[in-house]
Amino acid sequence: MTTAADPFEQHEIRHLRPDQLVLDLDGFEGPIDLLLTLARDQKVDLAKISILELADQYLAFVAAARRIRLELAADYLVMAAWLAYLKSRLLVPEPETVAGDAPAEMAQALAFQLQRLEAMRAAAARLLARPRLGRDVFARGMPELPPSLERPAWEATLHDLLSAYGALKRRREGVAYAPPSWQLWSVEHAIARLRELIGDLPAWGTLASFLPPGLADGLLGRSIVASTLVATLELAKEGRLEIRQEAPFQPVWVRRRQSGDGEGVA
Amino acid sequence: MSADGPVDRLRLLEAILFAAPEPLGADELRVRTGADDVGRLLVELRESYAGRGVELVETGGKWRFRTAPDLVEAIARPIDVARKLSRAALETLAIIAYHQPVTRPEIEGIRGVATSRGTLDQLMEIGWVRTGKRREVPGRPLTWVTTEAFLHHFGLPDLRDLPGLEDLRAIGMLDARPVLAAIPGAGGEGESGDDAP
Amino acid sequence: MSADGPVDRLRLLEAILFAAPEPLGADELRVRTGADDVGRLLVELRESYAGRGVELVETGGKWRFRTAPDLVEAIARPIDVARKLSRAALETLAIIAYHQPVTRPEIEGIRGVATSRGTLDQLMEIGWVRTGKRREVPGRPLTWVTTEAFLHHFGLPDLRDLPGLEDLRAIGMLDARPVLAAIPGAGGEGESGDDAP
Repeated sequence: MTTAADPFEQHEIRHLRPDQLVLDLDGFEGPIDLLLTLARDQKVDLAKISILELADQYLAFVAAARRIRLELAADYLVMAAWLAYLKSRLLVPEPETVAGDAPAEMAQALAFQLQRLEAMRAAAARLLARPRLGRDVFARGMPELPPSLERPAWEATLHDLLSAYGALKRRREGVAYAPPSWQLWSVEHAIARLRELIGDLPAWGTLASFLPPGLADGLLGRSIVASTLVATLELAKEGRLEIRQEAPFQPVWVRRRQSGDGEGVA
Repeated sequence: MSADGPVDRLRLLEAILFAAPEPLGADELRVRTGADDVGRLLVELRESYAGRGVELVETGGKWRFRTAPDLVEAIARPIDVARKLSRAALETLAIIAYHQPVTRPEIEGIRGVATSRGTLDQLMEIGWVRTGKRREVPGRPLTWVTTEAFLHHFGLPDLRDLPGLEDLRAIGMLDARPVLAAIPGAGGEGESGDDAP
Repeated sequence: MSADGPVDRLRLLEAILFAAPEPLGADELRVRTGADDVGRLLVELRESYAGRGVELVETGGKWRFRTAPDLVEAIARPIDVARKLSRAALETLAIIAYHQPVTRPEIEGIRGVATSRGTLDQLMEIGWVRTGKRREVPGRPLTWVTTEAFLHHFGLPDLRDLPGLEDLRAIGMLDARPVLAAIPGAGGEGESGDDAP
């Protein structure tokens, strides 16, 4: 990682001599960067670069680096192996049967990679050479704020929007935890059940005896009691039942309404 | 360093005064331009701006550019005054963004509360939502959709770039509060079933 | 107010631009001056400042006054954004500028190294790059583009005015496709994976 004042400073060639004791690999951002610097050393148009010569330089460099300090990042070694392979293919043309890319194509691809990176570096340098605002050219130092006509600017960020939606979703999930209705004993259910039962029960019976066997505890149980009571009231209103209770909190008695009382039943 | 002739010193003086963050006195200007006759140059510069939209003025011995006083009212400009959107408006906007095209009853269904007419009016006035096609169902209710301005304001290249529910979950915006687990008999399926639209 | 004749509209335009803390687009200037021919007035105003210490320039489709570039040494103040930028950041900036919209894997393919997390963050924080549309390929990676602030800072009227753009295109240097996948560090995998900044 270079943090020099001029970021596009060329790497010093003296760092690159394999026989030089100072080998500053930290100055390079990976093997492509090193290759590009070596290629510049050939002092020819990158389009006419000799990939063979470049491979030799790179391999020599890596060999020297390994002699001096053994630690070398893996990608440098991968590149060395690849270049050694490319070199052997370039030197010894093999029959067509060999699988993989043709050596000339591989060399050309590498040359393009180097040219393209070089072009981008040159482009960056040309960008930096332009007159730049705040460094080379300056905007008005004392902008004047003209009298204003106030206009509301609604301040809402994407973050606000997403949190609002998130909160909404959370709220709805909360609502979903209310007891689902199928766990309650509905009045309709209780009426239907009572209609069936009262036919068999001419005498007075307690309300409790009309409750389903194995009455559940908790909310469901309480809802059964409540629904059944409401159902008796409903059937009494229809003229099918009579209800009696001796005193508050005493058992509720019900029986089928005795026939002969005239009133038709809807 | 260029700037030797009187014209160049005049240009330099002009540039320095333009870029200066505060009014400058003749002494400082003399130092920075290297012009001994800075007083004369200042007068010359002032004259070159006479009758233009900008003028060079001296106040309290210091020089600065300012807009011509007769134009001050004409250059008045709208200043954005930050206002916060209400939560109702944000939620409504979010629902329209995620569920569009969506009708008002659907919005209310999702929010669980009635949406005041003012909320949609406000969003429409800001320019973030507009009405879309009518839904081809009985009553043909209007649908609501978001606008280009909405995308622009929230920095979204496209509606598809609105973060999805998965993204929201990843950011932690869907973290559920502790659930009211104590309701007796309400166990079992954590079914929601109320996916309104 | 007043300001009816062409001279007055020119003065008004000058005053508005001179007073403005930021560059202004022709549309806004048309509204604020009430001049239908604001484009012609802008050109006229620019010409009237030619050769002075201050000039009118158009960058990123917006207009502003600024000091003339040849006076840089005389008024330079020691502020340098680039001093803090690493070579990696500058290279990345150039690649985004010339190849946009470009994905992070493509940037890495061109540079031959992985992009460290801070690089794009830094460029985004300065305000020179932002995310663009997602690329419609498997994985839908985010793309990166430059901002208007980038154009303002480097004094570019338009992206087409990037130095050497046409030449680079002509010789095929703006092809962001990965080269041979086999070249180590050439980013041939085309994998996006973690494009999120």
